[in-house]
Amino acid sequence: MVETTLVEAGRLAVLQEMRRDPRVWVLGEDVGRGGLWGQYRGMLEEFGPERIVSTPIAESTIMGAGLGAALVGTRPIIEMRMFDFVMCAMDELVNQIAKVRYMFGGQAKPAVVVRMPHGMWRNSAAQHSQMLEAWFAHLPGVVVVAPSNAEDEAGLLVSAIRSDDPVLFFDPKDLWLAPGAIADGEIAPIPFGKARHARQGDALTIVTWSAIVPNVLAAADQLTSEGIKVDVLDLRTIWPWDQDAVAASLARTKRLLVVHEAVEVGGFGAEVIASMIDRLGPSAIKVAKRLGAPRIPVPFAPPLENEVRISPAKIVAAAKAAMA
Amino acid sequence: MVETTLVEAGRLAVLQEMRRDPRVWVLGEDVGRGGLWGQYRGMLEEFGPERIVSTPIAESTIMGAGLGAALVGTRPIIEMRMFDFVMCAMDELVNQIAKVRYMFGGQAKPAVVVRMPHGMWRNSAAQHSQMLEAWFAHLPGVVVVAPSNAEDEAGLLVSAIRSDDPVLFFDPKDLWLAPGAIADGEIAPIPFGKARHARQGDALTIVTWSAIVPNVLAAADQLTSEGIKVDVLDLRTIWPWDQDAVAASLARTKRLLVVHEAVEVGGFGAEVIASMIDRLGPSAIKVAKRLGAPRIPVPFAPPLENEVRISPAKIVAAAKAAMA
Amino acid sequence: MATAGGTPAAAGDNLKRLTDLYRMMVRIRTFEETALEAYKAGEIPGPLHVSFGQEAIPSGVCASLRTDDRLTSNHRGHGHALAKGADAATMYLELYGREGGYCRGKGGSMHIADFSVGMLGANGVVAGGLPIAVGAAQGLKLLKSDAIVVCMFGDGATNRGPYLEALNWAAIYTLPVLFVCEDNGVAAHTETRTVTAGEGPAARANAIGVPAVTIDGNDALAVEETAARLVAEIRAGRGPRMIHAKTYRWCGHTATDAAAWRDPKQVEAAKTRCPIARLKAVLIERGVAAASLDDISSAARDEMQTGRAGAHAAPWPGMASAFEDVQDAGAVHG
Amino acid sequence: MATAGGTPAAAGDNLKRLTDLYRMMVRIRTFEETALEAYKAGEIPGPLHVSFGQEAIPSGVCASLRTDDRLTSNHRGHGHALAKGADAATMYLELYGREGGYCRGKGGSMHIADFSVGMLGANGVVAGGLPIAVGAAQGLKLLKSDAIVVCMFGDGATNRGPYLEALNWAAIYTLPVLFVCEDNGVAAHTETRTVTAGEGPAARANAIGVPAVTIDGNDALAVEETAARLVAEIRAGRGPRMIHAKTYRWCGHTATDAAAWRDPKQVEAAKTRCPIARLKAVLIERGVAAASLDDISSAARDEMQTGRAGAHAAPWPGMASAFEDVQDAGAVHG
Ligand SMILES: Cc1ncc(C[n+]2csc(CCOP(=O)(O)OP(=O)(O)O)c2C)c(N)n1
Ligand SMILES: Cc1ncc(C[n+]2csc(CCOP(=O)(O)OP(=O)(O)O)c2C)c(N)n1
Ligand SMILES: [Mg+2]
Ligand SMILES: [Mg+2]
Repeated sequence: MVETTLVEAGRLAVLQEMRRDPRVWVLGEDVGRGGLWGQYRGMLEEFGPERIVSTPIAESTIMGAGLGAALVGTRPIIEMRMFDFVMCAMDELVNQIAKVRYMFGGQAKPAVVVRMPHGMWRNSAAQHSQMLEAWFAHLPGVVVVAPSNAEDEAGLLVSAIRSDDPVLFFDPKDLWLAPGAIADGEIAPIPFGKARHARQGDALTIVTWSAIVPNVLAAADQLTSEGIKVDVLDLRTIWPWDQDAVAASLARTKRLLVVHEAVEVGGFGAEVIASMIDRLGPSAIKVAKRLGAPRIPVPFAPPLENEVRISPAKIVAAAKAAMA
Repeated sequence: MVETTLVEAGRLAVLQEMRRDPRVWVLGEDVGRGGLWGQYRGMLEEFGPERIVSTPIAESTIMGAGLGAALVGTRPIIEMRMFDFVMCAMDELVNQIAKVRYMFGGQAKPAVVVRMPHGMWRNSAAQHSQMLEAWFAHLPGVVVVAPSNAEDEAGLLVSAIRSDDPVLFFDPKDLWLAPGAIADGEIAPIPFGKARHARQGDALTIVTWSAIVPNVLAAADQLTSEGIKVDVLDLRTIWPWDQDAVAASLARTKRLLVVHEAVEVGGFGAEVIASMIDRLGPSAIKVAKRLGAPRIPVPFAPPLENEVRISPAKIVAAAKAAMA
Repeated sequence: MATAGGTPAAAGDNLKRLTDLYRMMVRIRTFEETALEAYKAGEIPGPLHVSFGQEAIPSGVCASLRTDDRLTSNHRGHGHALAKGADAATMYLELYGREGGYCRGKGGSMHIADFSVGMLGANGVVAGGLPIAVGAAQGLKLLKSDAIVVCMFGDGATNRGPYLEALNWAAIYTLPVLFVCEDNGVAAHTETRTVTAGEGPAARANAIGVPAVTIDGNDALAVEETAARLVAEIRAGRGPRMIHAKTYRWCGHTATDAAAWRDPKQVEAAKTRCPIARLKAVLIERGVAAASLDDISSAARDEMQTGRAGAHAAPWPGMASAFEDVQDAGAVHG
Repeated sequence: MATAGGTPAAAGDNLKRLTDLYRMMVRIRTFEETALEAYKAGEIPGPLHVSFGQEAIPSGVCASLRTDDRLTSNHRGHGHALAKGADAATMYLELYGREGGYCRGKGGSMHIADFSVGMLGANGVVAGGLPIAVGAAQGLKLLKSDAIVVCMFGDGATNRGPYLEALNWAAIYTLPVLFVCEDNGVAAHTETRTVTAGEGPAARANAIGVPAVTIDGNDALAVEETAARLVAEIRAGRGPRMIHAKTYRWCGHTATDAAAWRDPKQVEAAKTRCPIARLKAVLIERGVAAASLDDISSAARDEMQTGRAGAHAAPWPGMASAFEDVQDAGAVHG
């Protein structure tokens, strides 16, 4: 294994795929200067300005141009800088990218990766902290990826770049610098729809993904130290998602807790619960709970922001409540 | 009661409120020619071009200008023509309208009504048929209204126009011409968050809203004729939504079916189920199911579109399955 | 910019080329007349946007294109598709929502695409094609192709943000794009001049950095000549260009729209400037036999009637196809 | 359009007015120097965008505004807020995220607003303020107010769609808006000229229908004089106007950005064109005593140090406030 950070793992994945396939290229603001977090550091030098394209501030066209370029056979990585700015490009994403293949009866191959660093990040306030990944599980035509660590970032990015589907790739921006490790040598693709079984236990199934995963693991470890062993499934991709793994875990634990950073109301946690209730029947489950943010915009002041964040302590408390 | 259509009921509500309050005005494409469906028929003549403002095709600015005008104390009705085009104005809706009051610590009063005719409509295909109301229940800062009949259209529109909150008003465009009736005289506001108890029964609770309601009622009537009496709750507003009414019904029936026209995966039906499971516990519920569209874009060809539509027959079948 | 006048002589003496241009216009007109009839007969579902009076623009522009050149279109795209080389019968199948249609019945009139001839799709969102067009051009450039991209849109689209963004984009990356604004003076039910400030689409394009020329879009020869010149410049790597083609749409916004607010006199006046009649007069003046032009018309009628009848008789798509073409990973099944 | 040269004489001999202008620039500079110090000391959380070198623009523009005129701002808005009349101490409270801040600690630097002086808010989205500004102007017009709206944005914003849409909007409805483009040549880490085609912001505005003038944004008197003239035209009902003010930002994009890619010589050269130093020279030439200018500086330092210290000592907002100001119907509670 090679020690690295999440941001660097992603960079190495892009680097590998750009070396492998000359049709892969990157467009977005400031990518020629390495990207806002160094995700593309050094790439302009290696690939030149036709494959590492620094763009104007023009999100609609960054997104739409990526689609157009895919329609002629290239494989763009559309860098959106922060998820919040994707709101400036929703027509291109929702009405065009997600639908062209279907509307045109299969003629179009919208093989784009849309990278959208999301979530809370150092008191960035309401317009730079959103997590709306749940929206896109509800949107036909797209794959939704939300990794939580360096290894998954790299392996899922490789899969995303090689996929013919449009892949919405939610980089967890609060974890850019989280230390991690990736395998030596070539980065292998990680399949979509396979959860990572991050902790093993029979007391409770915790389903989670993206930036909150480290907190869930910290909580799980604390619970273990108190003698409560929980199963933790990091979904990694929320469309498709690993229903089999969750159902299998639930068959043992009978107790479900879904933890996400996003607002609880209408979040993907509701989908996980409704699907499992449907699949297993209410009588097969003793408890099914969610832990997410309150339905408020993300505030700026550190203590208020902390109120919205899902801390390990909150997760421990929710897990214990689910065991009661 | 006065016999009328849903579109006319909405028109009368706007008319009443514009006569009552000179700060209320309308902006959107073609509104000076009555709007695409006659929602604003005759209003240019009465109120003039400063209050019935026909705009360029510029959704970002239609939405954003509405907000700006609210910030100086007017009360705009932002007509978006079709929900799908809201995708061109998502920054203004999601990052600005929904957040200004909070971000500015309460200084801003974004008292806008955003009218967004949504849903399937006569083989309009993927870019003119979407229902994504679930997204906005997940978005802090907004009220989400989705009426299903003339009376609710009128009463909820009056409430929306008088509300200081931003209200996302989903007109059910397939039902524009559905006949209905409204009370004589002044149209009274209908409060947000109160479901309409549309059918009474103890066998099953059906929760629904918007364009699919007539089909649910047809199904309920058929079930009644077969001796199965179901409770039907038309939520009318999905944020806030009437959790008490649903819980009370479920306490009697123990069986829940949520029916919506939108895609089932990640739809608001999941929220209804997850909330009720949380509130009542899985053991208090025998069955909790959803019936929504498959996760595919809306196809054009009539037989394929019908495959996506939720027919009364499908609802009857789902209800019977939930009773098994 | 100056208005480029197209004189018949300047367009060259190639009668075959002019006749082909004429044929394409007649085919577009006849295609849409036939579609409108079928629509009124209740055979075609969904919205239908026809373009009577605007046929010179796609016909003239596409005359200079190669099959591997790409084109993005808008909601009013039948003429664009035909001119780019799409097959009328397959288009009818799509309009009818039948098996074998261009989109397997999943798109309809507003989403016709034929990637095999470079037609990258109509679009239900005004200005939706602009970002796609510039991206397609960027992709082609990356692939070292010398194909170009034509981007068709209406005057209404020039008030939406993507007009600024996409033109700027094409200019800064020196992309091979021909922007074509079909200015019929109206956007849905609103006269565009009432919601458009400044000197109009060409002035905006020039200021953004895309050289633009305003022409009479009802003069097929002027369109053809201008397009030929600009396509050559673009293919030579000189960057994007724009044609602002003035025209008039005889009909309402959709097949069900009578455009009752319009003064009928305006429409009658416009019909006297019919691009097909104008080119017909030129051809006859140049000695083409009236009978051979009639043949073109009757061939078009046959082609379209056959297409219509075939579509009307064709089977619906199988139910399984509703679940196909969504996505590979995470696809659902019916 | 021509570049308007502002000569000191043309700006009038009102020394008080010039001194006020100078004082505002000094206050903005000192506010941000102090904020940056606090940021580096770890006292201020979140992103911080300072505007060293650009102070003449908000100061000059706002000199002609009334309190009931409105202003929309962008991510780099401290100067805009101060010039519009916001209180420095309350701004510091917000930067620190404390109780009593303009946004009750919920917004931070990027969302400062003071509706009581017509400051309708900074904005975290580039070009986000443009549609809001034109709508505010439309609302004021409907209310028969003669207040106007100033819309501040950077050169980077002129490549986003709302630039086209909002300018067109203001022009067609003859709205009272003064657009002000603070052109510092850079958008985040990219030099704007590398991603902007054509003749730039003013040419685009003129083509869209908003008369625009390009000026030296480091010449406070030119800014003040131009704004005074345009504000008068706008208030007289003549419709929107634009100022394209050229300037240079000495610092990186955010407080943590060293802008290492930039040639330090460029920055040094820019500092020689410091707008504050330039106006200071004019004032001294006109006989203002150096000591009284020093007084302005030390008063500003006192004001800002007091504000900073007050904010640093202020309590955090109560936890309940996290759940307030969301919405009335359907509000959730902590
Ligand atoms: C973004 C968006 N807004 C509104 C519409 C509804 N609409 C469809 S066509 C049209 C008018 C377009 O006018 P123009 O671009 O001039 O094309 P024309 O119809 O005249 O050919 C409108 C408003 C849409 N499809 N997309
Ligand atoms: C829509 C959007 N895209 C990208 C960003 C990230 N961003 C913040 S400021 C900025 C540069 C803005 O440049 P300019 O408008 O010239 O203002 P300046 O920072 O130079 O004052 C960028 C790209 C954003 N906030 N919003
Ligand atoms: Mg038009
Ligand atoms: Mg700048």
